Formats: sequence, C-alpha cells, structure tokens
Amino acid sequence: MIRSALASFVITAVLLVVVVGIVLVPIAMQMPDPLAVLDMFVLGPFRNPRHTGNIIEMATPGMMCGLAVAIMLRAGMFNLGVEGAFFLGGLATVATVLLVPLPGWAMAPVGLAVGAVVGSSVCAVPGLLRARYDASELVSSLMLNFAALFIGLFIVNYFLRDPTAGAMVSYKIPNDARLPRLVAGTRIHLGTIIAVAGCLLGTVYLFMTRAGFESRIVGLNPAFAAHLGLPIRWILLRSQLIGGLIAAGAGGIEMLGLYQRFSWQGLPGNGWTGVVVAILARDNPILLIPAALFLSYLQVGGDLISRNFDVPSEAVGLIQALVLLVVTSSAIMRNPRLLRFITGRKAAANKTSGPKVAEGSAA
Amino acid sequence: MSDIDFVGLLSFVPAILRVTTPILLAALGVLISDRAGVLNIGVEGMMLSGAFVGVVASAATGSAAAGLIGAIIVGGLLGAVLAGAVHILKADLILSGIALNIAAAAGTTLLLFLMTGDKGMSGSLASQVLPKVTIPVIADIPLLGTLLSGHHILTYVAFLAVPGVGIFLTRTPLGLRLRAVGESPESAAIAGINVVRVQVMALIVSGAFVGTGGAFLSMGYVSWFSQDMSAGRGFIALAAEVMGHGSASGTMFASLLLGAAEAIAVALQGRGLPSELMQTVPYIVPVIALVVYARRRQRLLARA
Amino acid sequence: ADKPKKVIFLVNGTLGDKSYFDLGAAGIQAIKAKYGDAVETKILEMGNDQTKWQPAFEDVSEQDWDLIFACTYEISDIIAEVAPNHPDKTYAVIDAVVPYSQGNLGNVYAVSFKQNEGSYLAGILAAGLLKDGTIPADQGTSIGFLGGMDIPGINDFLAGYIEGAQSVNPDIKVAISYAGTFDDAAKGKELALAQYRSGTAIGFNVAGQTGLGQLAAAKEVGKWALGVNSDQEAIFRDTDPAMADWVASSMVKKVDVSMLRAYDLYVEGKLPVGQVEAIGLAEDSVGLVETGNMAKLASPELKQKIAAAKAGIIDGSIKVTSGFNLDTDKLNALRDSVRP
Amino acid sequence: MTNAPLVAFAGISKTYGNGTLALDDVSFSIAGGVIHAICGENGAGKSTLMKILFGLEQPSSGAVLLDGKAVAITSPRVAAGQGIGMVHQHFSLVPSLSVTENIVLGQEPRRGAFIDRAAARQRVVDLAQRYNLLVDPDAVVRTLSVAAQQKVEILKALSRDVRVLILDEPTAVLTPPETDELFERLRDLRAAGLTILFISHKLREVRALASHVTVLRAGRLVGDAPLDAIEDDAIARLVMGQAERPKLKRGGRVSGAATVTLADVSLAARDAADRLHDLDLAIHAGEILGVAGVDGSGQRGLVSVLTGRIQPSAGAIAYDGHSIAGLGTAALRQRGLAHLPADRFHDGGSKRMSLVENAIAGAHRLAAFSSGPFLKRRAMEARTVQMIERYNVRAPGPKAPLAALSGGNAQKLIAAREFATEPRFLIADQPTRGIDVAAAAFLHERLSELAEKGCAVLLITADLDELLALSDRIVVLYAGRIVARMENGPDLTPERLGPSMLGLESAA
Ligand SMILES: Nc1ncnc2c1ncn2[C@@H]1O[C@H](COP(=O)(O)OP(=O)(O)OP(=O)(O)O)[C@@H](O)[C@H]1O
Ligand SMILES: Nc1ncnc2c1ncn2[C@@H]1O[C@H](COP(=O)(O)OP(=O)(O)OP(=O)(O)O)[C@@H](O)[C@H]1O
Ligand SMILES: [Mg+2]
Ligand SMILES: [Mg+2]
Repeated sequence: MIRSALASFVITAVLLVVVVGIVLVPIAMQMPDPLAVLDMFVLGPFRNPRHTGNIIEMATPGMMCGLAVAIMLRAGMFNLGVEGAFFLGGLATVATVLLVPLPGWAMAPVGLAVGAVVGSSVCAVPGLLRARYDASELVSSLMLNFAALFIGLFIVNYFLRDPTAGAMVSYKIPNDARLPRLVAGTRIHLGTIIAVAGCLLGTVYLFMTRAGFESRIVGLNPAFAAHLGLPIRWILLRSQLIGGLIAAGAGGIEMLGLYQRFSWQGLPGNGWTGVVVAILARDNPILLIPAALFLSYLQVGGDLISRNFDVPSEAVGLIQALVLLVVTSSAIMRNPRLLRFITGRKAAANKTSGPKVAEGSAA
Repeated sequence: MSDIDFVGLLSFVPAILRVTTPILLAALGVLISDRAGVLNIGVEGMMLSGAFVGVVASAATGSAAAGLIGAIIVGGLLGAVLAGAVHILKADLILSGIALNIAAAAGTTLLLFLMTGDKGMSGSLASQVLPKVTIPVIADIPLLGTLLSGHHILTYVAFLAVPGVGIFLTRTPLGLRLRAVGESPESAAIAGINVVRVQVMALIVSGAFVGTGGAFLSMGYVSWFSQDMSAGRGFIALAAEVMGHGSASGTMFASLLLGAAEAIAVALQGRGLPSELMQTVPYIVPVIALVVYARRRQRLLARA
Repeated sequence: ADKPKKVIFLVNGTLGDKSYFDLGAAGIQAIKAKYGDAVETKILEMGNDQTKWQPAFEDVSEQDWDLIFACTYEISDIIAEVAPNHPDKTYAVIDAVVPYSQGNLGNVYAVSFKQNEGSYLAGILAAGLLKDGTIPADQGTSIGFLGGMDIPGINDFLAGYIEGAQSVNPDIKVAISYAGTFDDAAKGKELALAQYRSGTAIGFNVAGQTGLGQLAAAKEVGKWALGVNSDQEAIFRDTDPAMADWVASSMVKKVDVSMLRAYDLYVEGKLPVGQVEAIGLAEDSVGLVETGNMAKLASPELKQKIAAAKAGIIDGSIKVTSGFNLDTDKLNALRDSVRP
Repeated sequence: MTNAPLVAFAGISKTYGNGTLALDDVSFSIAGGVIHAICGENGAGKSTLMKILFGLEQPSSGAVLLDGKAVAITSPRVAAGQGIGMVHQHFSLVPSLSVTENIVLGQEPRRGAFIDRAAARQRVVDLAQRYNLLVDPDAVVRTLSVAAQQKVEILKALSRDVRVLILDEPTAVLTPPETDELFERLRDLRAAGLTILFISHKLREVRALASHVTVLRAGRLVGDAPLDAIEDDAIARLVMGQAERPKLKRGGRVSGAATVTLADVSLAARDAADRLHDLDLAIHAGEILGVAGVDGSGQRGLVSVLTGRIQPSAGAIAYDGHSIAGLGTAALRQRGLAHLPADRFHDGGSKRMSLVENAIAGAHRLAAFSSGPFLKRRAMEARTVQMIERYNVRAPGPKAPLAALSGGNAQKLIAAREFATEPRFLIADQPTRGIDVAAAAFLHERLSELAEKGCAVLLITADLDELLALSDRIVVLYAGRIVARMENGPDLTPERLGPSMLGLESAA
C-alpha cells in the first residue's frame, strides 16, 4: 500500500518537473539568460547549504501540520482547526516562556507542552462539539480558527506586547528557550528531528497500535465501528485531541525554532499547507516527509528566481496553483500501466476521485 | 445608549442585509455544487475574480450591467475550469479548489498591475456600480419601507434567488437529477443520467452565483476592486452552506445569522471593549448557533 | 561614467497595501526617475510568511546591491540580525527604528515618521470643522477614527489625532473602530457606516485597503472623510468625483520623498548611518493636503489654526504624544477619555 | 424478424482492473419472449455478465448481439435506449429521495420547466397497482425496509419501456406471498412479450418461473439447457460442481437455561418498522430460535435492543438473569454477544480495510492480538489465514481489501470473525442472503455447531427454507408483536407460517 502510494508519488514528482518547466520556460524566455532561471529554480536550492536548509526549515511545520490533518482525516474528521491550533500553540508557547519563571533548560519543553495543550483546544473543541452534539466539525473549526486569531492578538496586545518594539510583537524569546540549531550556516533546528520522528510515530500509531486501528475503523465505516461496540465518540475526540496537540506543538516549535518574538498578526497559513501536504501524502504519515519537503523545495526554488530575476511574485503563486492541480491529477498519475511500471508488479487500480467519504453511512 | 430601541434595531436591518448579501450569493453557489456532490472549495477565488472582472468589464464598457455579466461569466468559467480539473485531470476536488483560490489571488493582482500599474486597487479605472432599488409605494411606509426598500439590487437578487434555488432543486427535473447525482452517482448513472454533465453544469452555475457575490463587493459595497477584497467571505459562505443543511432556506438563515453576527460586532466597536475580542463575535456566534441547533435536533431525534 | 549604483527595496509583505509598501515602491520609482541610468533598482516582495524574510535578506545582502531599503518595525529585528554580517552594505529602514544599542549597526540608517504630528493637524481639522459649524451639527457631533488593527503603528496616528482634536475642543468625542484587517474594503465601509449612523460627522481612516471603504461610506451617507498616507481625494478625483468630493483632506506621509532623500544623501556620501532620523512636520515629511476640498472647505480661521499648530510643533512648543510609547493601559485611558 | 436470438453473448471475457478474470469466453443466447434463468455460485460472474449487458461494465473481449447485430453498450443510457432494464439488488436507489422521485428519475414528466408531481405520483400509483407491488409513493426511500426498497427497484425497472428485463436476485428479501405475486407479474410480462433474465440461487424459483437455464461457474459457461430437459440435481451439480445441498432439519431441542430473556420489551421508534410491543421471549442455551416475519415487522428494532444499540423504552432484557439496562454494544460483546449483521458491508466490515483487519477487528484488544498499545500484526495475520482456510473464503490473500471479495465470501469472513469469539449468544440476521448454496450450507453447519456447543442462537431470516431447516423453535413477528410461537417439526411448512406472517391469524 505504501509502495503503490510511493509510486504515484514518484510519478507526480516527475510530472511536476515537466509542468513547472512548461510554465517557467515562457517566463524564463523573457529573461536575458533563460537557462539561468531554470537552473536557479531546479538546482538553485541545492547549491547553497543555506537554501537547502530553507527547504528543511520550511518543511518542518508542513510535516507536523500534515500529520495532524492526516490523523484526523483518518478518523473521518475534516477538522480545519490545524491552522488555529498552530497559531495558538505558537502564542501559548511564547507566552509561557515569557511569563512563567522557569529555569533555562525547562523553558522549551515546558513552553512547548503548555503551548500544545492550549493550542490543541482549537481542534479539540470542534471535536468535542462533534462527538457530543454531532455539530459539524468543519464549520466550527473554520470559525474557531478566526476566534483563536483574535483572542491571540488580544493576549499579545494586553499581556505580551513589547512597547519598545514599535510593532505589535511580544517581548523577545529568551535565548535559552530557543531550539538548538543543528547545522551550522542554516537555521535547521531540533524541530525538524521532532517532526520526522512525529511522522514515523504517526505511522506506528495509525497502523500498529490499537488506538490507531480503531480510529481508522471509525473513519472508514462508522457503522462497522458501532457494530463492534467501539466507543466512537471518544475515538473521534481522541484523534482530534492528538491532531490538535501535534498542530499546536508545531506552532510552538516554529516559534522557538525560527522566531525572535511572537509576531504573527494573522493566521500564518501553515495549517492550510498541512491540508495540502496531507492530501498529497494520501494521509500516509511516512509520505508526509517527502511531500512536505517537495512542496518546500518548489517554494524555495520559486523564491530564488523571484529574488534573483525579475519574476513577479504572483507568477510564483500561479506556478504553485498549477503544481497543486497536477499533483492530484490522478488521470495521469493513477494510470495502472505507469504504476505497474514503477512498482514493477501488478498494482491495484483504485478508482477513487472526488472527496473522500466514509464508505458506510455518508456524512 | 438609546439605540437599543425598536427604530434603532430596525436601522440594523440594512446593515445585516448588506453584510449578508455576498455571503448568501456565494453560499447558494456552494449549495448547488454541494448538492451535486462537487463541493466548490474554489469559492474564495471565484468571488475575487468576479469582483475583479466586474470592475474591469464595467470600466471597459461603461456599463454596470456588462460588469455584472462579466462577473457572472468569469465565475461560470472558473466553475468549468474546476470541473475540468476534477473530471478531465481527475484531480482532487478540494485541492483543485485550493489551487483555484491561490491562482485567483495571484492572477487578479497580476492582471490589475498589468492594467493599472498598481497592485493594490483599481482606483484609476472608471468602473460602474450597480444601483440601489427603491420600491415605489412601500418605500414610504415607515417601518416596512426601511425593511423592504432601498437595498442594493443584488441584495434583492440574492434573497429572491433563495426560493429560486429551492424550487430549482426540489421541483425541476434538473434539480432532481442534480440531487441524485450528488447523493449517489452510481444510482444516477444507472437511471441514465450523465453524471459528469450534471456536475459540470452545477459547478458552472455555482461559479456564476459566486461571481455575482464578488460583483456585489466591487460594484455595490465599494466602487473599486482591491487586492484580496473577498477577505475570507468565501469560507464564511462555505460555513453558511454547511450550517444550512443542504436547503436553500437553511442556507439563507445561516447566512443571515452570520451576517447579523458580523453586523453586531461592527456595532459593538468603540464601546471601550478590546477590539480583538469584539472581532471574535462573528466567529463564536455561529459556533454557538450550530451547537444549539445540533442539540435541538438531537433532542428531537431522541424524543421520536 | 561609474557603474550604476544598485538599490533594492525589500517588501516584507506584498505590494498593494496602499500604505508603506506602495509608498516605498513610489520612492524607488522616484529614485529611478531622478537618476535614470545611474541607478539600477529592484523591488522584491518577500510575502507574508515571516520565516522567509531572513533568508531573503541574507541572499540580497550577499549579492552586489549597494543600498538596501526596507520599511516597517516588523523588519527591525531581522535587519539587526543580518546587517552586522555585511558591513560593506548600507541598509536604510524607513518608518522604523533598529536597536542601535546593540552597537554593531553602523551600516544601518533608520527613519521614523512622526505621523502623530500630521495626525494632530488632522484632528484639528476634523474638530475645527465641527466647532465652527462648517459641518452643521445635524451631521453629527463626534469625529471618527477607523484603524486597521489595534497596533502601535496605527495608534500613533490615533494619539496625535485625539490630541489635535482636543486642542480645539477639549470635550470632543471620537468614535474609534478597528477592522482587524487591512484588506477588507467592504468591512471598512460597514464600520464607517456604523460610526456615521451613530453621530460621527467626519472620520479618519488609517487602515490601508480597509480604510478606503470609509470613503464609499462617506459618499453614501453624505458625510466627510479624511484620508491617509497619500492624497485619497486625488486617487478618486477622476474616476469617482462624487466620492472624492467627500474627502475633506488627507494626512500624507511622504515615505517616497524620504526614500529619495535618503538616496540623495547616500549618493553624496552624507547618509547618516548608524542612527535614526525622526522626521515629521519640520522636515515636511508628514502633513495635511491643503489643496482640493480642504482649500474650499476650511475657513480661513481654521487654516490659520492649523498653520499655528504646525509652527508650534516644529518649534517644540507643542508636544504630541507618540502612540509608540503608550502601554496598553495608557492607551485605553486615552481612548476612554473621548468615547462618545 | 429472422430467427436471430434477441440477445446473444459472443465470446465475452472480462478481466477487472485488479486482474480478476470474472468471465472467460462466455457465449450463449437468449430467445425473445422467455424467462431465462442464470445460475451460479457466488462470484461465478453472473452480475458481471448482466452489468455488461446493461452497459455498466465493458467486456475485455467479445461482443453483445441484439437481434443478431453487435451493439456497443457503453452506458446504461445506451442500454435503456435498446430497451434493456435492470433490477439491481443494491444501491441503485437514492436514499433521500422519495419513492416517486426515484422511479421517475431520468424521465420525469414535466409541466413547463417543472416536474409534474401529480403526474409522476400517478404514474407510480398506476404502476404499483398494475404489478401489485404496493409501496407508498411519497415515502422517502431511506426509511423503507429492504423489501420495500426491492419493490421500488422492480417498479423502477418496469417503469421504463423495456423489452429485456434483467432481475439480479430480486427475491432474496421477499416473503413467499410477495415472491408469488412477483412471479405472477413476471409471467404476465412474459405473456406480453417481454424477455426476462432472472438470476437466482433458488432452484425452486428457477423451476417455477423460467423455461431455460444457463449455469456459470468461475466465469465459464458450464451449462445451458431448457429447464424441461434438465433435472434439479443436475443443475445443482453444475452450479456447485459437486453434490446437492445437504438438508438439515432440526427442531424441538430446547435445552439449557435461558441465556437471554426479554420481559415486556417495547421500543418506541420513529420508524414504524422498528417499533416493538410487549415482547416476551427467552432464548435458551443450545437452541436456535428462529424469527419469522415479513421484513419490517420489528426485526431491526429487536436486533437494536438486543445488541445494546438502543435502550428499550419499556421492559427488561437480561443476559443470564442479569439486566443489561444501560449497557452498550461493547459491554454486551464482552458478555458473549456476537452478531452477524444483515447488511454485511454497511455494518459487518469495512470494504477498504484488509481481510486481516476485518477479521480481527473487535478482538484486537485481546492479549492474543495486542501487547500494550501495540497490535501483533503477525498473530493477526496468522489467525486470519486460519479463518480463511477454515471457512473456505475465496480471496486473493489476507491483505486484500474486503471489497475484492464477492458477497458470499465476504459474508463467510465476517461469520468467521463473529463465530471465532465462541459466543454465548449469537444473532444471525439474514446470514445467507444472496449467498450461493454451498456457502449457505457451510454457514448453516457452523450455526448448528455453535448451538450444539451451548450457544443461544437467534436466527432472523426471510428465507423460510432456511428458517425451517435450522430452528428448534420459531416465533413470528408481525407489526412489532410476537403473533405466533411454534415448535419446529416435520409438519411445519412455509405454508403454515404464511398466514401469521401476514397478520392474518394469531396462533400465539
Ligand atoms: N468491480 C470489480 N472489480 C474487480 N473484481 C470484480 C468486480 N466485480 C466483480 N468482481 C469479481 O469478479 C468475479 C465475478 O463477480 P460477479 O459479481 O459477476 O459474481 P456473481 O456471479 O454475481 O456472484 P454473486 O452470486 O455473489 O452475486 C468475482 O470474483 C468478483 O470478485
Ligand atoms: N471495485 C471492486 N474491486 C474489487 N471487487 C469488487 C469491486 N466491486 C465489487 N467487487 C466485488 O465483486 C462482487 C460482485 O459485485 P456486485 O456489485 O455484483 O455485488 P453482488 O454482491 O454480486 O450484488 P448483486 O449480485 O446483488 O448485484 C462483490 O461481492 C464485490 O465484493
Ligand atoms: Mg452478483
Ligand atoms: Mg450477488
């Protein structure tokens, strides 16, 4: 199963290069040195360790948010609270580090733990409302994202704001609280290791533990789960709690890994990236790692050409949109002959298209 | 404060209707797509594009009607694009919608820049606005006049479209087929219905509604297009449609609720409470409403 | 001739904000217009993902740019981090201050705008128009302020605006709203309408695109508005004169002018790097638009009052509170003192 | 018209995307104006062949000939255009639409731009009357019992102008009188010139209705003969490739203590078909208690309260004398409940999960399959392989998804799971619906075996042959009440059960 998913992943990657080439070539042609543009986009990110580092830094929250989304999607929950949890998790982490007197070594772990718990509420509350009242988690999580944003801004404004900073930002995060950087000359930090480990653990959780097994049963067929007498409400809630903790933890890690202060004034968008990464990886935690890295690679390549040539940043946005389309265009990707070619065996052609719905009672 | 009296409350009505109009138009679009089984996640991008094209087309022709038609057409076109992505490329529906949103944000800005040299707004384009409508006799009746008359033409369109969409879905052959396709495509195909065609059509109509909602922003609310001016209304519309439980009237009530919450939040500004907390009102009210509604439904089910 | 100087403007967001960034872009264009082939310019939008700002700064610093522009306080920390590693480069940050106290920012020039001074004049204008009856009392008795967000950069405008208005009428009431967004013109209009509905006769918008919604509201209800940053009457004069007619004036903030000035100084070798220049009325970097509607609308006495206040600020006899130094409690006290 | 047959299959082969060879060079023809039966065990390829004729699947090779001409039937629309209609056993109704809407879907009567609702309704009423298949035209399909849905399905096919009507196991959920009614109508239709393709596992029905039979086995044509030229035993041998269905007949073995007792149990449900009134019942260890009744007589409600899904609104249920009030499914399963659900894919398993996961789910918290929070995947797989072997499940492998199994094989796997827990109380709800004879016989043996080991078995089935073959005692449900109780014995026949099932006579 992982193998066939990997196959479509490889095809996607190859295709993407082709498509990006098609979009990029006309843009490049307008530049004095078209080859340099293409070269910068494709190979640029690997020429300078700092840029390679950028890919990895950027992929870190992508992996974790993707993991959060995947775990909830696997339980059949379309909870969009990852975005708000990430935001609130980052804020609560910074708030803890700033407001609670802690010894230096304890700052990061305690801050992250508090941040994860507080931030997870953005996923957990919709989860609770769904489990308890059967209220659509999609709507409530979408709404609570914005509520979390404004509550967070209120907290920054009234409790954390550094009046000398000029902008609406918190006091500086103490150096002791920052996550250690791992590779000199880059900003790659401990969070990346946590994220990779998280994806591996996510695989273990979903496919090798009882709890993960149960949540997949609920996600695939709630009627079957009810037949077995599984505690469906608790399982739903649990998966959204776990998702929320991961997403909020990711927000804290992002803050302590890359930021000097809490300075978000809007939702940072990592949660949406998480949705994209998760769909790209087909909710398969292991594949979240390459999926997030790949998206970041495209981003960094795009950033590089817009930094180095006169390519408007909107063109990069258009490329991204096209990439998303191609990535999921299963017409080409799920071609059974291609799949067989890649896996070297007979692969099952699964004919799913459109949004995933649980097979039993539709939502 | 004396504006809690009846007349004061009545003066709220136009504000609520204004705020509701774009949400409702977009939510009706989402409704049609959702009932056909192809939930239109690209609603934010379609709205933005509708707002943009409305301005450009009306500036080019000097006619507000042409602007509106342009907005409707571009919405429908984008619906067709989304349908193509889903049915020809067999791309993921949700991701295609997200892609459309990204592309629309980038594309409108880029085009605006190419046309005006400004990435921010279309102030230099002499675009037209759609009129407000005064209903002759009713306008003079004291309370009813405020309630019913003097609104923007698209406000009337939006609210009149509610029974229209409702009747379309429940009473017309196409509506029936659309619902069948959305709920159970295999069964619809067995009944001889061309599923792909119905879904393509639904996305086109959906886009047209959403585009109209976009036109309201740039040709009703204000008289120009500005970058990202849809400002998340598409997502609010998605929420309204889900809260509406698949019916046109439910969608309308949900949109009104969201619009009212927003209007209340606006009115609560400047009362000395932290503005950030006031801004949470439009997002918390719907969640509470959702829970209240869900509990009531649960209790009804339990009693039965 | 020498090889052209290379100037880049790093936008920590995207263009189109109708505020700092667009004005900065105008500044770059002004530089290009003035120096022609002697200068090579570029504007780079870094987007809203803050984690990308530092990599962009580092890349640009490693390239052969001579002068690197940026603006807003959000970027201060990053400049403070990157600039010391590139002592051969010159940085100019507009509308912000960098932490010079860290001692290694000798290659950074900072400009901070005293927008509170310009807003002080706007406050006088708004309150004055009400007081002398130019705006009849049945239009409303309070003045309005529509901010993008409750943040220091916006509250600096607010502080000056309130003080200026109070200098005319100590009992003046100011309706204050924050939109929570800089993109949503429709929401700006709704907020402005709510203010106008509850007795505001003239409002001041400081909210980017959102703020422009106030102009649409002003036109709809036939009340007055005050623009910000650039001359908002001029923006709409050709395309929507009926709306432009309701823009009493605008408080302009000449980011573009100051960028051109910085470049002038840089070319002459006189750019005062390593320190912050606070510029305001005295440098003619902020101020009120006095042409257009303002010329016709304001009475000679009011114009005189504004001129006097301007002179007072310049000579130091009038001190305007800065919104940057207010903590949340003081700010709330200030806002409460004028609540209608 | 020459003597070209109405429908002819010429060398049809079909390989599915997953490599399954469902049909292998099948050729035969169907004469116009006859009822033609197609038999074969589960997975033989019957449905596949019919789907090809109806345009839902395309043959990998070979051709379909209508009136001697090859026709490419690329979609159900094309089939409909050729006058081919099909009654599907599952999922061709839209649950949230009304009966009328479902029947007119795709060919709605119009008035202006709108559906002419009165005309549509009238069309359904007329149709229902003409074929004596009574349904409420305004009922929402979701709320109907399976049997009622089946009727709608048949009406829907008949409402089209068809000359060839395919019926894929139409009688699996009908009562004998309903089946008889349907057969009457089918004969009428044949008399009116219609050609009918009839798929059934029940030889009695085939014999009663058809004039010609074609037998498929493992995708190949193994028999094709007029019915008056072939004996039942011969057909059965062709179908199964072996001897005929073993006849079990139990009866009268009320042994041990009551395992489950219901005292005055009532259930007030929204759906009338689920309501129960004052049920008094005891199910004893070692017996099979059969529940007869027209579908929708309260069986669903009975299963719900017995499995702890819903609490009864009055009365008490006890397991081994202990009240189970307030206990949910999980607790009851721990007390020895097992349940073979009527809808195998809806409740019985997850199509997208592997056989291993489907087979172990529910038992996965036992020490045999988990240590700490982790699953023992190897042990799970080993046990599944055992189950597959013991229950003779035909499957590509333990890791294949459940969806890859034919209906009968999926049911065997689910039964294997439910029986493996050595239950003390088993509810078998339509255990062999739509399942071929051999598989059904196998499951029957397992059920008896469980009873012999002391399990209390509640057997709910619409198949009266099955009911009479397996039950020790029988109760008849009608409109939520027990209207008859009888000991099973040689003299009990379907005919004797009929009247009380239809509420005509109370023998309680
Ligand atoms: N869509 C499909 N994809 C893959 N294999 C399939 C598909 N449909 C049927 N099969 C396989 O093809 C074979 C024939 O199936 P078919 O449905 O024709 O059997 P059947 O004779 O109708 O059986 P039953 O009596 O259970 O209805 C089976 O092995 C089945 O698993
Ligand atoms: N996509 C698929 N992949 C693999 N196997 C499938 C697939 N679709 C169906 N099957 C299998 O093929 C078998 C036959 O399919 P079919 O749809 O004919 O169901 P059925 O049980 O035969 O119903 P009926 O006989 O009433 O038509 C099913 O039991 C199912 O398990
Ligand atoms: Mg079949
Ligand atoms: Mg079958």
